Amino acid sequence: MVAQAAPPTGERKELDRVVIRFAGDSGDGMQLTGERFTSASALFGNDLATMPDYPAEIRAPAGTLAGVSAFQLHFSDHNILTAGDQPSVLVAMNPAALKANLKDLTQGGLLIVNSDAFEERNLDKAGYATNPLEDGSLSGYQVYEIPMTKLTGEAVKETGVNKKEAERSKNMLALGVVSWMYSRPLEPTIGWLEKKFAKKPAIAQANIAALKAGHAFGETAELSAFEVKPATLAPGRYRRITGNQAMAFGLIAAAVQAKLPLFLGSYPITPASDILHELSRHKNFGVRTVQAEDEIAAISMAIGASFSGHLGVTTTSGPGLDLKSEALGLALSMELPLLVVDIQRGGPSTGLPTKTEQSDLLHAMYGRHGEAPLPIVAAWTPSSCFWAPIEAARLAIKYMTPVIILSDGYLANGAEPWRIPSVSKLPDIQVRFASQPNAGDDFWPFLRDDESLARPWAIPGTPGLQHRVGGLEKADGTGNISYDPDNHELMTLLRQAKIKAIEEDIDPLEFDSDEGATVLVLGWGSTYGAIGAAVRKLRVRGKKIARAHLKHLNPMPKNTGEVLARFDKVVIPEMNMGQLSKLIRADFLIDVIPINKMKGLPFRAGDLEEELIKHL
Amino acid sequence: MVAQAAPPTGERKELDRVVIRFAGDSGDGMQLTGERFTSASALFGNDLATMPDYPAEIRAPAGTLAGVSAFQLHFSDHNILTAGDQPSVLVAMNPAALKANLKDLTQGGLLIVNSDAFEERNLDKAGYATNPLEDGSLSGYQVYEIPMTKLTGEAVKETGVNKKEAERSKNMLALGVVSWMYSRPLEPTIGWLEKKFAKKPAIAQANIAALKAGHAFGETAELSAFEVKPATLAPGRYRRITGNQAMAFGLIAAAVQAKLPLFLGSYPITPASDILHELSRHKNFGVRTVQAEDEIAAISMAIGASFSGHLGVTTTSGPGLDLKSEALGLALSMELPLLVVDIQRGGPSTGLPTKTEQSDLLHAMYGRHGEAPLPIVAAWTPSSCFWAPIEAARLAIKYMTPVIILSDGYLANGAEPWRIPSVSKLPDIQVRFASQPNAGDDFWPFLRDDESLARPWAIPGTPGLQHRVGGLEKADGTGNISYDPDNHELMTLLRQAKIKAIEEDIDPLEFDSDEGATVLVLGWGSTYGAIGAAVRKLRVRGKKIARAHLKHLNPMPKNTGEVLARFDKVVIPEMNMGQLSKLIRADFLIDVIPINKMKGLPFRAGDLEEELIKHL
Amino acid sequence: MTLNANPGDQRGITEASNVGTLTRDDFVSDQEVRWCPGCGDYAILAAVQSAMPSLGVPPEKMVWVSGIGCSSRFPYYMNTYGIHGIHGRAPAIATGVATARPDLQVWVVTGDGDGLSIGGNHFIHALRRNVNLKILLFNNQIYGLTKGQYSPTSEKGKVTKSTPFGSLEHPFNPVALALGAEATFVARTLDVERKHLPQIIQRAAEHRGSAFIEIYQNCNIFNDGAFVALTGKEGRSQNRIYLEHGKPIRFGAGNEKGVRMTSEGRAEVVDVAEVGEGDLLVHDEHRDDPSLAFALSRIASGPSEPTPIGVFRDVQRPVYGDGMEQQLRVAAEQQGPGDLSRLLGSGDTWSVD
Amino acid sequence: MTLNANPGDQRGITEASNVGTLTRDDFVSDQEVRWCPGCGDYAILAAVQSAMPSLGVPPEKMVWVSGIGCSSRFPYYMNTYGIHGIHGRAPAIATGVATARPDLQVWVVTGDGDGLSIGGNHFIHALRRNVNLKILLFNNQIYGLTKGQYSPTSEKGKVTKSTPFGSLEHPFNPVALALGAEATFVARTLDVERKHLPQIIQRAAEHRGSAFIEIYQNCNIFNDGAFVALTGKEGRSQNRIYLEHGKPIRFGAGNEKGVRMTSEGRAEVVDVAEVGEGDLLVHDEHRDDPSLAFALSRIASGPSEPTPIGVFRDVQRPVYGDGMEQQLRVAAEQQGPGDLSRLLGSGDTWSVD
Ligand SMILES: Cc1ncc(C[n+]2csc(CCOP(=O)(O)OP(=O)(O)O)c2C)c(N)n1
Ligand SMILES: Cc1ncc(C[n+]2csc(CCOP(=O)(O)OP(=O)(O)O)c2C)c(N)n1
Ligand code: SF4
Ligand code: SF4
Ligand SMILES: [Mg+2]
Ligand SMILES: [Mg+2]
Repeated sequence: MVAQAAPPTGERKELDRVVIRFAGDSGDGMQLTGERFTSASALFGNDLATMPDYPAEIRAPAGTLAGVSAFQLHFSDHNILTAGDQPSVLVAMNPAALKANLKDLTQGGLLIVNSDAFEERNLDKAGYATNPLEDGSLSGYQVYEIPMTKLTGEAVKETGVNKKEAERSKNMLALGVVSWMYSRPLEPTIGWLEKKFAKKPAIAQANIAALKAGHAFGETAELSAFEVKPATLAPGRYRRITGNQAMAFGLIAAAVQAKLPLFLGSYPITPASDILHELSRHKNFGVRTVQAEDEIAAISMAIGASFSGHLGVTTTSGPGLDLKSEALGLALSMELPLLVVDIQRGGPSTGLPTKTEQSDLLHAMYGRHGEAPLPIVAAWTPSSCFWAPIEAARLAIKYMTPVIILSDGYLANGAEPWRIPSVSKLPDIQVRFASQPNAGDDFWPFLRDDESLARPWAIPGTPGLQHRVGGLEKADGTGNISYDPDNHELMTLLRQAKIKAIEEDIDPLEFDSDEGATVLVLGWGSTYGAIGAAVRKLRVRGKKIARAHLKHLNPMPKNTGEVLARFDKVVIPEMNMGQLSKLIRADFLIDVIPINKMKGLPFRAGDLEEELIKHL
Repeated sequence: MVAQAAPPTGERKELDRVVIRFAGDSGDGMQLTGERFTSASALFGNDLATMPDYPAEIRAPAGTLAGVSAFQLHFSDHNILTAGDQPSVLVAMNPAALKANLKDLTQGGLLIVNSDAFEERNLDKAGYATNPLEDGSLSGYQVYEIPMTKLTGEAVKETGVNKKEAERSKNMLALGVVSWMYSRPLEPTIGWLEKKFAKKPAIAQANIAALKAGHAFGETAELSAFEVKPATLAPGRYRRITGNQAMAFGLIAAAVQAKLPLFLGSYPITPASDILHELSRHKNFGVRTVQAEDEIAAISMAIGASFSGHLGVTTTSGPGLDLKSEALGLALSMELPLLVVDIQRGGPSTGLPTKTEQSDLLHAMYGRHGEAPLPIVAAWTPSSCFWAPIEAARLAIKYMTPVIILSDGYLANGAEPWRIPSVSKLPDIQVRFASQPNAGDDFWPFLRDDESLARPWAIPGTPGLQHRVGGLEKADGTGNISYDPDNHELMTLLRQAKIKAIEEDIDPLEFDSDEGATVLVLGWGSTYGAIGAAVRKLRVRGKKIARAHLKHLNPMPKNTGEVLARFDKVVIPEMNMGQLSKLIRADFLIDVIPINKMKGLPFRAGDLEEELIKHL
Repeated sequence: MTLNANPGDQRGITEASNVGTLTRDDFVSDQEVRWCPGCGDYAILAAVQSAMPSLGVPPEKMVWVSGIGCSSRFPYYMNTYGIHGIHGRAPAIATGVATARPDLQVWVVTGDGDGLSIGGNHFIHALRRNVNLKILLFNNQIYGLTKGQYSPTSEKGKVTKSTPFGSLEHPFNPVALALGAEATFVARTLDVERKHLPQIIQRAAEHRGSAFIEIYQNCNIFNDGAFVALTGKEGRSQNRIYLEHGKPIRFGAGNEKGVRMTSEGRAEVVDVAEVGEGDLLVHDEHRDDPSLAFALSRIASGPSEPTPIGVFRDVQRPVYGDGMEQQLRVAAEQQGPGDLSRLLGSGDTWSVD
Repeated sequence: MTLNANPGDQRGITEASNVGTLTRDDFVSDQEVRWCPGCGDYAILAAVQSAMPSLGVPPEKMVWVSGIGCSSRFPYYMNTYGIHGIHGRAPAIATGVATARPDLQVWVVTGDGDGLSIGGNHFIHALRRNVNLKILLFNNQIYGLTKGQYSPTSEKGKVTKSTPFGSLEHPFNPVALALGAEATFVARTLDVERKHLPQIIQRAAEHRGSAFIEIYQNCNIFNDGAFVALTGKEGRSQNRIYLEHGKPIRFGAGNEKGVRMTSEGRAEVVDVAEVGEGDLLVHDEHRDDPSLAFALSRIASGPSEPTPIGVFRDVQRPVYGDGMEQQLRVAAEQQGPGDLSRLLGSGDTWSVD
């Protein structure tokens, strides 16, 4: 091993935070390596946030740029908000991984490479004319060249695994190295490997041997050693959770709190499929999941289930949401509760399926023919994906309406520590199925509650309440088909009034303002972390600024206008061309300042800081 | 016959305009009667506008309210703009027709009823407890009770038709009556009947006999007789045209002007089906029409045709537009010309299929996931449905983009006289298929024109220009799949910039203002006539007012902001909850005053006048 | 925290007590029936309503689901729970109902356009999954509601509003399509079959799993007489080939015709006198292999020649919804009923004090 | 104003001159192939590209259309015109291409999810219409691109990401479905069939109308070994039943097995020694009645037992696009080429001076 810049020796250097990125070929197990390191960091007590970066769709041939898979982790001794702008440490398992990721590494950052992989064939595939380990192009970084393949091969010799399997363990060697550098315990990973490969003990042993070898190598070679102290988090029990997992848990929790069976009709699509996968595993909660033939069938099935008294849910991403438009209008017209989860990704069309974007907001607002208003809630952190379906279910059931839940690829796949909520503190969701005629001896399916304007939910099996509903306009009250012009206007207004009624029932918009701040940063969705981090940085620089984050997009909280009016300028950062900006402009006639990014990637706090300061 | 108020005798009274409505059972042939009377009026030289009112969807049992079909005609000796607010003459063929339509008849209006139909069974079915012809409830009107069934029976005796066929001719008797009253010639109708029933001469004879009998009856019974002089229209050759017919002709004209074959992929849906029907008849123009298995297939086929060098078109209404969302995003991402025609109807969901509404504007703007901007043009009168596809095709081809064309049920089925345009004056649409490599020896399908930002259109069959396109993000220039963040941002901006570029290429917003007017009425789509008539009435009353009408909704004409800024108030009447209002507010931060109607019916000029005056 | 039970159970809904005393009127809603006078839909409605009492299912335990079309108005006239859905999606909506609530009897009414044009995919998938649905397809070989365009079952060359020069499309044979899509119960009947139709309804109701019935229905406004070869005076005896399980297939005024299977597996019409009775094909609804049923479905290329009527196939296969319930039950037994606290606290956790 | 001609003609495009000298390289694009190493898609791509030169169609006259899925990346690798469409819609997009431009040869590549799940409806309608398309369905019995959910062809009980307790769905038999949907050309082959696959491609190309080829394709990442019964060492001879027109159907290492038709029209596997050669079914691709082909499709319930490989059916029926051209031609002949002035001025007109 030749380290071009000599590593410091001796005591561990204390750091307040580290952003590390593991990058390698799709087959190199980088996601797993990142996950394990994250787990260890979480158990150690750091605050953290992660961001996987999958290669696009299909596994490209090994060694190519298209096949690079990466996982970024930000861990710290204090509360953090994002997965970090730029890694300060990059682990690159091959030339392609280096090429694809080096531009993000901070100047002077630490670069750990598998030097064995820097051979001609791989350099070629990555498009390197000369070997970067030799041509001086890495002089701006601290480089650790480690012959990982060789070291691994030696370490696993005893275990009797074949060459391919040995090769596959080199990610554990890398993990061992960084575990030593950041003093992460190996035990949790060892335990995990033993469990995972319980049926293939040789493989377990090989992986463990590689892990230990990496650790030993770190120590022997006297690599830089750092320490990131545990963060002071609110007391409680914690776990790590991704957005999609939280969404699945939130859906189950919503059903449990409403005492309804959960019914998911879904069709696989990136990055939403994991919600289907997770929910499919919890059959003991009475969760029914149907993988439908397409997205139209998926929502249609959920509508059938809702009509029958289940909490009907459908999960998808942009292209699927397009296809659900018509049926969503039906659910709205039938005034049935229904949750539609959209995990946004880069569009339009197939777009960038594995990348993130916030570009379905206006589609969620207006993407149906006719006047078809619907409530919209949006998650803002991975763990808030737990809140979103519970809140959405509460509104859907209370107001008898479909609700759209927006998340995005960044939240869906990103992870953070989550203080496990106490079930007893979850909101109770009241369901009152109709059981009696409500109009003399008759049952009128569209006789509304005065306050919520909800119609009664009468489910099949209830004697005497038989009724028929559909998408034709119906008379308010009786629910009979009606072509009466005045009734249509009334129903159109009532459907809108329902949304308006929700204003009274949701939390006001909170804002956090420095004394005397004149600029408000308004956000929604997954920009939460980046905005928070940028605002924090600005405050550290002594700037006065305010921020607020919308969790309800339709209706917006009642005090939204009032909050906006307190400030001279409203700046809205979005990962789109300014969709919330459009809504705010139209609703409040404020000349907001949009900051837009359409790169399929979250904002970097640092970039946002620089953009924001222009307006302070 | 007993006329409760004695009809004036003697000379014909001159009227400047008449609004007449024919109403009867679905089986009574009211649409046909109305059409014939309209034709005669057109040939006579009146200006006119019509509005059919079909019963909802399924033929209800004869004699019921649900089965009533009506046709309204406004004809005049001067230029008119709408089919009239309220009929001054109502022809009611049975009690249900009377009941459904009487509320619209002007006070003191003329009511012509088939008294034979006012028997117990029919009165029951219509829900009349007593016979309105006898209970004095019609005293506010001039009533002509004519035993049409009996008169018809007698008139057709000679022709040897059976009873059922005789009964069917009574609409011609009614037509004869009103033809006498308004001095319309019978000859065109006689000629038309002879042609239509060429193969069933007995039926032709029966109808003609009934027609003549009605005319004779009018004369003998000395019914009121009126005269509406021909209008002074611009010189030229005229025909009557409905919106859907004009749309079909416009599509053919666009294809002819572009020298492209026309390809229609469509799925039947009210009120758009007639465009499919009409286009299916013109195969000698090389028009290919495919009735697809659904709306998704319809647009997909059109995309395939566009890729292959045809002018791809798909026609639909709201529910179909929902279904097309995803494929529309594909066409946009592939940057192919494509016309999507949406004949709006009452929504949401199945809604009011036979009624009109303007409620798909925001859906057209935003109804696709991702950032997916598209040009939108809107027709404003039945005959302007000819302009819309020509303009849309011009933009689609020049800028290589799908274009949405909005019309609505009122325009689609309404008719007006149309000065037949000279083909030589139609715009020429330039198509330049790529024929050569454009990047050295290579062909780059996304190498753009500097000005229009259009990519080249290279069609299969052209040697050397083979290329592949799809919905994944592609590198600007080469068109290769690209996951590059910067490229995605660039492409997103370019797709938007294309729309912006169109601003320079469309007519500015015209406005028509009284000297010193401070209020602008801004409209789009089919409100054109009602707004025009209301403004005219206000001006007659000495009010100062201005009006403007948007034909391009995206982008709006470049001078739109400037025009709006000239006025203190901008009032926007729409048959929705304020969709253009939202766009104008967001784009120009103007606190516009919306006037909304969601009754499935066009505005009445009179009502609009009263609403507008509040703001003057 | 306990397993979320069936919402039916939650509401204390169990078998209604009045099942034995049900009458036709219990299934008739208060809505005015609105089809064109003379439409075949009236006869189907009457036949269906007459069959209902004997099924032993009270109206509140039935759900009728439809799409859009004249035929799809059907649910409004049934005094049961009902959904008038959107065009083509009834089988999917009904799959949701049936899978969520196996205690309900779920019927789908669809048309040849609704079920086979826009809704073709949901149709074949519902059959494949063997969802516990009964699908009645009113085949009038035309789009009625949109006023007369051809449909996927219209004969080639048909002149309609959208095909003024004749359609160019070869039609589906709905029975063959259903069999190709793995249907477990497939039958055909006619609107005018006052006795046969209710019998088939009854058979479908008894079949656990998806049951598909094609009902030839006359649209007297836009496609009058489409089935006259089967319904005309002589057609009844000459062209309706009644399929009866276990019996040789014979038809004709004097039963003089029959159906024989050729050595290449084709079902062909023969003169009984010529081939002898022993050579006739004996119908077997219950064959696991659908080839027999398929061959029968190909005897007629359309309702203009001798056409089989009756049950083509009726076999047992696991029902989608039943399998689902089974998995829920097993999961609850093995893992215990869902415990939310445990779920949220699953995986690696750590404490901060 | 003249008839709008084919845009191909407009551009002066006629048969390319180099048809005779085409090589495989003419059909290979410059795009890097990006499937998982070992994926069956590579073999199919190689086989297809090798078959292309002999079809006599230059690359610029071909359009390859796909949906979304691993398999649907195929068009990128063909140096022809191509559309990578949206999920499930390839047959519809391709119908547009083929109907607009009968001068082109149009190929569709789809997967079991793309073609039979979301795209099932377009699939059956394209076959019914007999559009001039060649549809290659890469059946790997899994969703590859979305990382391993079961598909409509996965066997029941399959444990996948979305069915951790086993899937509950009875799969489609794509060949049977296609036959039920009136397909005129139906065949099956395997990714590993280096010779058979190009032959079948050739046959499909020669068939005028829609041709459907099911290609069993190994997804070595998410469903490795799904076809091992046919591709394993012994599977090849023991379980692949090659269909050859006009020949008795025999298979097995020593040709000791055969297929016989039972008297109820079922195709069954028999020992030749037991039944005698004379009793074997002689394959006939060209039977108008699809019952024979259908019966053959039911021999195997999945690729885990003796399974027919080859052309099940190949019959002639009018082609949708040809009919369309014919109508245009007749209309232009009878009414004269379209005259816009005359069109606009048609119907009742009047003059105002
Ligand atoms: C998405 C959508 N597309 C089109 C329509 C228009 N539409 C309503 S019913 C129908 C076809 C009806 O035909 P069929 O299913 O045969 O029923 P029938 O009226 O003949 O009983 C169509 C095309 C619609 N309502 N929704
Ligand atoms: C509308 C829509 N829904 C879902 C998806 C996600 N998706 C992409 S490919 C695919 C299935 C792929 O399976 P298959 O067709 O069998 O192809 P394979 O990858 O196995 O070749 C799915 C569900 C999508 N792209 N678009
Ligand atoms: S249009 Fe035809 S199918 Fe529809 S109600 Fe009338 S007769 Fe029946
Ligand atoms: S996931 Fe499967 S089908 Fe897709 S490329 Fe990889 S091996 Fe092939
Ligand atoms: Mg029909
Ligand atoms: Mg697959």
